[in-house]
Amino acid sequence: MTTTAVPPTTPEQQRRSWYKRNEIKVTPWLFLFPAILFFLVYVVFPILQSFNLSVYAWDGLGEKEYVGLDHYRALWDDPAFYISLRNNLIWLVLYLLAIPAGLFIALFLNQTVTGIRLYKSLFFFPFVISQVVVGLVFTWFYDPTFGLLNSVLGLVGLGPINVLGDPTYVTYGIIAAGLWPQTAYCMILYLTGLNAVDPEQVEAARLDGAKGWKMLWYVIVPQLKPATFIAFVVTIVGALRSFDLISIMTNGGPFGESRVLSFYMFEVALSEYGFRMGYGAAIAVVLFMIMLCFIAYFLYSMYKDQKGH
Amino acid sequence: MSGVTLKNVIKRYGDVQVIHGIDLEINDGEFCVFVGPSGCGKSTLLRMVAGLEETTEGAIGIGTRDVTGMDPAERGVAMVFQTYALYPHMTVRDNMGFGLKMNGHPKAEIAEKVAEATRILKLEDYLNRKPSALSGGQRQRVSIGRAIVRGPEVFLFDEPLSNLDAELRVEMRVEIARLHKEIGATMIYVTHDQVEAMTLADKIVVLRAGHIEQVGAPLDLYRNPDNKFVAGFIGSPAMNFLDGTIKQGAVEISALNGSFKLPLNTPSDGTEVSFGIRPEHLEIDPKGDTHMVDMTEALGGVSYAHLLSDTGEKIIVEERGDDRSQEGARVGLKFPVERAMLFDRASEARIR
Amino acid sequence: MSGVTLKNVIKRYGDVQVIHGIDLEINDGEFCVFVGPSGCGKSTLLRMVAGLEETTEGAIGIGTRDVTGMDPAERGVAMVFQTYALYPHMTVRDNMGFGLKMNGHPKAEIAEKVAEATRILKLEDYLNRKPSALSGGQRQRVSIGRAIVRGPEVFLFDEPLSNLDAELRVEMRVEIARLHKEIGATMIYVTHDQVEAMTLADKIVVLRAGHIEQVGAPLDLYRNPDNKFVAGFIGSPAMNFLDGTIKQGAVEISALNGSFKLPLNTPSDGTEVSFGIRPEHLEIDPKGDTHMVDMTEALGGVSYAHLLSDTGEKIIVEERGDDRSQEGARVGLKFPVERAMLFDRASEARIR
Amino acid sequence: QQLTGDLKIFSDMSNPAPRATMEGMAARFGEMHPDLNIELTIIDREAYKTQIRNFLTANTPDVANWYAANRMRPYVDAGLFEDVSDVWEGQLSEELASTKGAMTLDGKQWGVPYTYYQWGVYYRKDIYEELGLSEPATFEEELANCQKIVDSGRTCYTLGSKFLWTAGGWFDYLNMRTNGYDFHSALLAGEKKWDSEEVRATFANWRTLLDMGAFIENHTSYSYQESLPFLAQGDSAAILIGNFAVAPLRDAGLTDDQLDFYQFPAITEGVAMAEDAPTDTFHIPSGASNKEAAKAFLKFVVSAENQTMINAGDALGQLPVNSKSSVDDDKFLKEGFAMLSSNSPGGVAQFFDRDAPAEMAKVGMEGLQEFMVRPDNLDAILARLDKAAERIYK
Amino acid sequence: MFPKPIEKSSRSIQLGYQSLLPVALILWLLPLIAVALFSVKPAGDFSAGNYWNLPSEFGGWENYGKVFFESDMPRYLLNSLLITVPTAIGAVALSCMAGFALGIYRFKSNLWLFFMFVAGNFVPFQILMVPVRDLTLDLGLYNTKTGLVLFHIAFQTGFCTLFMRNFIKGLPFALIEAARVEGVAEWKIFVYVVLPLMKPAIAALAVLIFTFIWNDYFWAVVLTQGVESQPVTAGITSFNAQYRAAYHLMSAGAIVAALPPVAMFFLMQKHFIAGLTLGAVK
Ligand SMILES: Nc1ncnc2c1ncn2[C@@H]1O[C@H](COP(=O)(O)OP(=O)(O)OP(=O)(O)O)[C@@H](O)[C@H]1O
Ligand SMILES: Nc1ncnc2c1ncn2[C@@H]1O[C@H](COP(=O)(O)OP(=O)(O)OP(=O)(O)O)[C@@H](O)[C@H]1O
Ligand SMILES: [Mg+2]
Ligand SMILES: [Mg+2]
Repeated sequence: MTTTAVPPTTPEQQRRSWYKRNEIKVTPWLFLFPAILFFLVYVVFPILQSFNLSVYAWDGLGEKEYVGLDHYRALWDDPAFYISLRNNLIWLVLYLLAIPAGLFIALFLNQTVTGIRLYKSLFFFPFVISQVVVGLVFTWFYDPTFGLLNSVLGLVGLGPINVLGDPTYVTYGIIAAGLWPQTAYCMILYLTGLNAVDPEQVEAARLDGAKGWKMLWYVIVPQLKPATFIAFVVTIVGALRSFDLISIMTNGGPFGESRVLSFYMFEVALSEYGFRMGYGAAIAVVLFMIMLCFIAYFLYSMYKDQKGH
Repeated sequence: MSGVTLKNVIKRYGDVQVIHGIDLEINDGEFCVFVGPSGCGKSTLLRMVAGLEETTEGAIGIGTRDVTGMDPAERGVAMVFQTYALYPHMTVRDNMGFGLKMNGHPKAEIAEKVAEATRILKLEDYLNRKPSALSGGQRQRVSIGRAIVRGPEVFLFDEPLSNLDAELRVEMRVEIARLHKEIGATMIYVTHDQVEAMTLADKIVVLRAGHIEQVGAPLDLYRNPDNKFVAGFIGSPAMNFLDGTIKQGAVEISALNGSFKLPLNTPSDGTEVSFGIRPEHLEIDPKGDTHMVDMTEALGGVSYAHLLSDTGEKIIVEERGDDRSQEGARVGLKFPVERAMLFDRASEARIR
Repeated sequence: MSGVTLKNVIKRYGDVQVIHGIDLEINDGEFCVFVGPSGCGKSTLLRMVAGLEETTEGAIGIGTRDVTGMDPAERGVAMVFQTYALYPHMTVRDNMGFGLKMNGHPKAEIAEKVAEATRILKLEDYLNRKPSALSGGQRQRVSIGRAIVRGPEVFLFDEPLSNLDAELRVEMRVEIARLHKEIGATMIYVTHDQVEAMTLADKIVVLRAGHIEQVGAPLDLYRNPDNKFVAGFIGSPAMNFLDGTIKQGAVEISALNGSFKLPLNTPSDGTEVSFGIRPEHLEIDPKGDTHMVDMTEALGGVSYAHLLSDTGEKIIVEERGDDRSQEGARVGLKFPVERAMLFDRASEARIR
Repeated sequence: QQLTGDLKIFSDMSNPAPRATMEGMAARFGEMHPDLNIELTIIDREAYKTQIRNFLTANTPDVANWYAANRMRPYVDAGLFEDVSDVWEGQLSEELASTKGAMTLDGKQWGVPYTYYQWGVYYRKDIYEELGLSEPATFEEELANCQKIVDSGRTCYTLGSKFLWTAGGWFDYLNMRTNGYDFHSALLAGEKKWDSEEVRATFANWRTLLDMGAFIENHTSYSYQESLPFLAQGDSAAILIGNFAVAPLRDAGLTDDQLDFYQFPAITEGVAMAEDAPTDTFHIPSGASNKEAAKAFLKFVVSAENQTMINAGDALGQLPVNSKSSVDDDKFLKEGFAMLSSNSPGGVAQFFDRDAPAEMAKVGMEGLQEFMVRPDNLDAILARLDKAAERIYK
Repeated sequence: MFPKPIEKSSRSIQLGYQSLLPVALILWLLPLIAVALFSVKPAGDFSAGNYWNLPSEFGGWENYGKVFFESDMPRYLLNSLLITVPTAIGAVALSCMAGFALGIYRFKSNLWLFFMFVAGNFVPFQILMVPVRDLTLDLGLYNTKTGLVLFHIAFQTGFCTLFMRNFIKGLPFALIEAARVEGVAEWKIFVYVVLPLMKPAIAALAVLIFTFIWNDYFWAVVLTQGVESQPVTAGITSFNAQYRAAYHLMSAGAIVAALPPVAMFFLMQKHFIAGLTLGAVK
């Protein structure tokens, strides 16, 4: 091996400013600063504050009063809480129907005939519309006297069903309304997913004799895993956040039977007869805990992904 | 017998015709390689045989059956893709058995056939891995295994090695040759790679723009091309082509500063021809003074000297042995006239 | 003078050390090529010279300056990336002038330097195009142009040609050689490609797992490797290695069915050695009967015969000329003993 | 005196007629005080109920609408409403005597009323005539009427309970008629148990109506406005509601010949008749910046002349709170005024959700709605209400 | 491509598919079509019980006229615009910067910060409700568009940063290194190299945020009141309260409220779908 000598450092190096010398270390923090600031102030601290608030009783006007875990104890035997929790579970499970439904429509639309682009975007339409409007539309759709649903049911000699007024149907009725835009969302995810399906694998499978459902189940669906994953996440998030539809369509009723946790906490904390801030915060904490399972799952798979690369 | 017969096969995409009436006979057990420049229709033709592209006109036969309108799965073919096209969510074992499973074969039979293919391809250690845990070469081996398991009459390969790095490519090439020897099925193989085409093929089909330019055994094409295109396409580095004119029964080539009488049916005087000579058939005459050595590339056992004639035409010469020419030197050129070829400049047809 | 000096350079990623104390001197104006198997640290080393990776220990000097802690921009280096790394939203002209513009050079000066680089690289016609409207080769030329514009002391290339197809690669390789001749700057070049390394380099650095195995001129490495790794790595097809043992001052090689006395300092009896001989130095003796021709690969001007010795060892022999051996035949082997090399089997060091 | 500066008014009078009335009133006050800049913000009535908390603590107006009695207690307790006893001083106290009690907490007045209105049964006279029915005076008559109506293929009452409070109205009346005003107000003040003989009697009466199919079937799906068409189209014969419903019913095409009013009939003999007559109010937030102008505005609102004007049939169509003002020449107003002034010896209640604390009102009305859909759940509902009461009235 | 391209099937299947498409679409959009029809029906149709038949006459002018000239709708629309546009700009700006920092630089807490943004994106936002409302009150921003905008920016930053960071990560890192070797200052790299390349992502994200924010109802209810600052989603509910049972007007109002994001969606359709893909399926 050759031995070599490196010449000494030139004074030029010391002349540089501190920023110049640490540019790469400092720059990301400068760029991150505003986002982090906003995020801390409006998201992170409020979460902590909610935790804190849940051990106080506060009507939003007067002094806060420390009550320890009383709110959680009260939740424990609050029937409205259990109804909300039950409905949340129903939401979680049924909302997932948007995934196969979206897949089905995506498969139906994944063709290249003329005008298909327009069809695709029109099918996506419900997602663009505000849930407030969706809620209104479905309220009319379900209307027990003049609603289209009952008109149709009447034609075949059934009904009428008072979907939104009947505690047994109301949650399902709202979920059906929610499924409409959510299915559109899943559809678009799957359409993009289908675009990314490796055509050679499909061809290989055709050579292997896989057709129709077998092809779908054994070859296509596994390849759509990323799309399914995202669809799963957004659907779960959507199900747990569901508020607008309930608020518009039933306002939680009849007699609270269509509440979910997120609506219940709004009702408890900020609605006409509410203003039990601490109790609301306690509900929020419970909701957060449920969501945390999914967040953790999501972050974990992302973490694995990052490590993979 | 399960050869492949193409009869006046035509492919059109809308108005664009990409395959122009191809007739081809591939015998049972033959290893046939399609070569040609990018976009000439190699893949399209192969995929028509597989049934992945519809045949616009003409007929395709496999063995004694006319398969033109059949589904891919019914044709008795198996295909190996450039990108392997393994199912990423299945283990190696499941990948290989998938085709049989889809067609409802009993489990025991599948296991047996997979075991057999595994043995042939030495994949025993990887059976339970997913494709993502395999190297490129191993993946390609699995995809070949998947083809073997189905026991097809015809194997189709579309540039199976071009995603591998140089070393692996060599290794897999040898593997495929061995495989062909071992199972003896008919194989059709598309490649860009000279070396693969030359070493693997029983029969090379040279395609250009949807037409067959020439069909033949590798060394026949190398030694005896039908036209300038094939001559230039087969062999690396490519054949040198120099402009020449026929004068008095000899070829006058200004780039070589001379006139040569070749042992062939020299066309009439004044015909413009291309004179072709391969780099390995040229020899540098250090005492000559007709060419300038523009650059040399020494690769170890062999070097290539890039010569510049006084007319500005470039000529590549292969040099071996220990004496190599120096850049900047002026040299002469020698060649055995029987190695030279002559092509009609207009039609590009070989003049023999 | 603007050579590059590496002194005991070490790189660690966390606990993993990937560069193990490299000492290297690259002279002013030299064309130095790093080769080695994938993952051996070529790119890392190059990027350390560029300043894109921090140097964990040791010192790097360029010209008379110690640049170890400096920013990339201050080192006077320019880098050409495998993926070109052109700014897709800028025209060719803006791409080339971007660095100067950002550092506040006057417009006239930028225009002049860009014009100069454009001339050198013959890019005049493309100045107003965006990179997406260029072919791969043109893109790589622009990215070289961008490097030239800055007038660096050292050019760094990280596999600049590996994204190009075979033909273009040859063309660009010649271009880079010409460029080096024309501007005469120091260049460091990382490649996987044997041919590029052999033809471009003034000096090849063979790396393995973060260590330098050997440094030298291309043909020196080819002809006179220091160890088995370098011998096997340089040259294609690779050198044949056969197990042998020293017996009475000669090498006994069972695969060759004989004992050979080589013109070198034969080690003591009983030493286990590897006997190395390149395919092009072996010759088939059709009358012999020591080996079986397992397979032949005919590439036209040259073919490779894969022989199997009776011990099961494989040997590749290059054949030229018109007589090539037949598969399945039994043949003998000849070679000039002075071409053979001997390596210690344990240390892999060359025995001279 | 001349008022200057800004006067910020937040109002919940968002339905078309009240809105116009409010805007007119603000304009007239503005004309009286040309240097005063009046900013009127009208907020959706339902939304207002949740938003009042926010604007009382931040972004405070000078005058805000609200409701009397218990409904204003949280804000009084939190010190968010200004003590306006000085406005009441003098003759105003006399003129507003009938509502003074509802505005008084802890011996002070915290706002002024601007309107009140009777509740009662609004019915389709033409249908009653068609079936040969007359206004019932007792529950028995009522039930008999109802049976005939049901037999004719109609329902007796339309109802929109989506927003719950209409069910509260039904309970108020059934309970006040069954158990009397005192029991009712004690119950809502948390002094009586829900699971008691008395309350059960009330629910039993209610159940009688439910069992005979007196109410429209899908009331849970409708707001009160959405339930009006059933009356307008003759599918239902009557509605128990406040006088504010008259305007939309007239808009829907019912003439005074078709629509009529009667007092909710007596149930338990000997129990004095008591009525719901909710009072709507104006308050001055303690954070107001122009209290002088605000007080002047309050005085203006309750002045006899203004009361006459804003409660006229073409405006709010309700009852004026000032005894000096005249009741409009409207048959419903007259009938209501007469009823409240001479035929409600038992007392005047504000309304279920104004007499009970907000939280209790919510839980209570939910229970009432549930009862109407699932009368068999009564035991569970009562138990739940008592449990909630235990916590809320603590 | 899966399923098998229809153009490879028989003529009758192709025709069947072609005719099934519009039928399916009409069924799918039935609720919307109904609203559209409602909105052009004269009031009389409803009192006559003509809910689901075609309008007896075109009453659209009158209905929409009422919505535009006799209600606060225009005001609400303007509010929505004044909330949505600054939010989109703010969130995109913040997330471009944050995404750049997280996507380009390697530092210890990088992944954790990134996860913080991602997790924040998924929290049930109800948990923020009470504290954010108090914070907004304390800042004196209650019932102002600014308050709503600030919060939206902050909350959307989670999603946007996820999106931008992934996009920037997908850019060839060699571009950054090339610029560094050329001596370009880091902020100049951001401005001159990265930003121009992010145009498609910025467009996509801007459209996405536009629709998200335009359609927000929850926070509009929590943080604002009254016509001077509430967006149209909240406006439509008070509009409804005002015109309950006036289905023709409510429909017209609903359509007016839904129109801007729909228009945005159609204008920027390509970006929008690209945006979903970039942001989600990656
Ligand atoms: N779906 C298609 N529609 C229209 N033209 C097509 C289609 N597929 C292929 N082509 C055209 O057909 C010709 C042949 O394509 P093909 O893929 O067979 O070429 P190839 O020889 O395999 O090229 P390569 O070596 O690059 O793989 C090309 O010119 C291509 O542009
Ligand atoms: N950021 C990193 N963290 C940890 N290890 C790394 C990192 N970057 C590279 N390495 C390791 O350093 C070693 C050298 O990598 P390098 O990229 O220099 O190899 P190379 O010789 O350029 O390979 P190739 O020919 O494939 O480009 C590899 O083993 C690689 O795994
Ligand atoms: Mg191809
Ligand atoms: Mg590398």
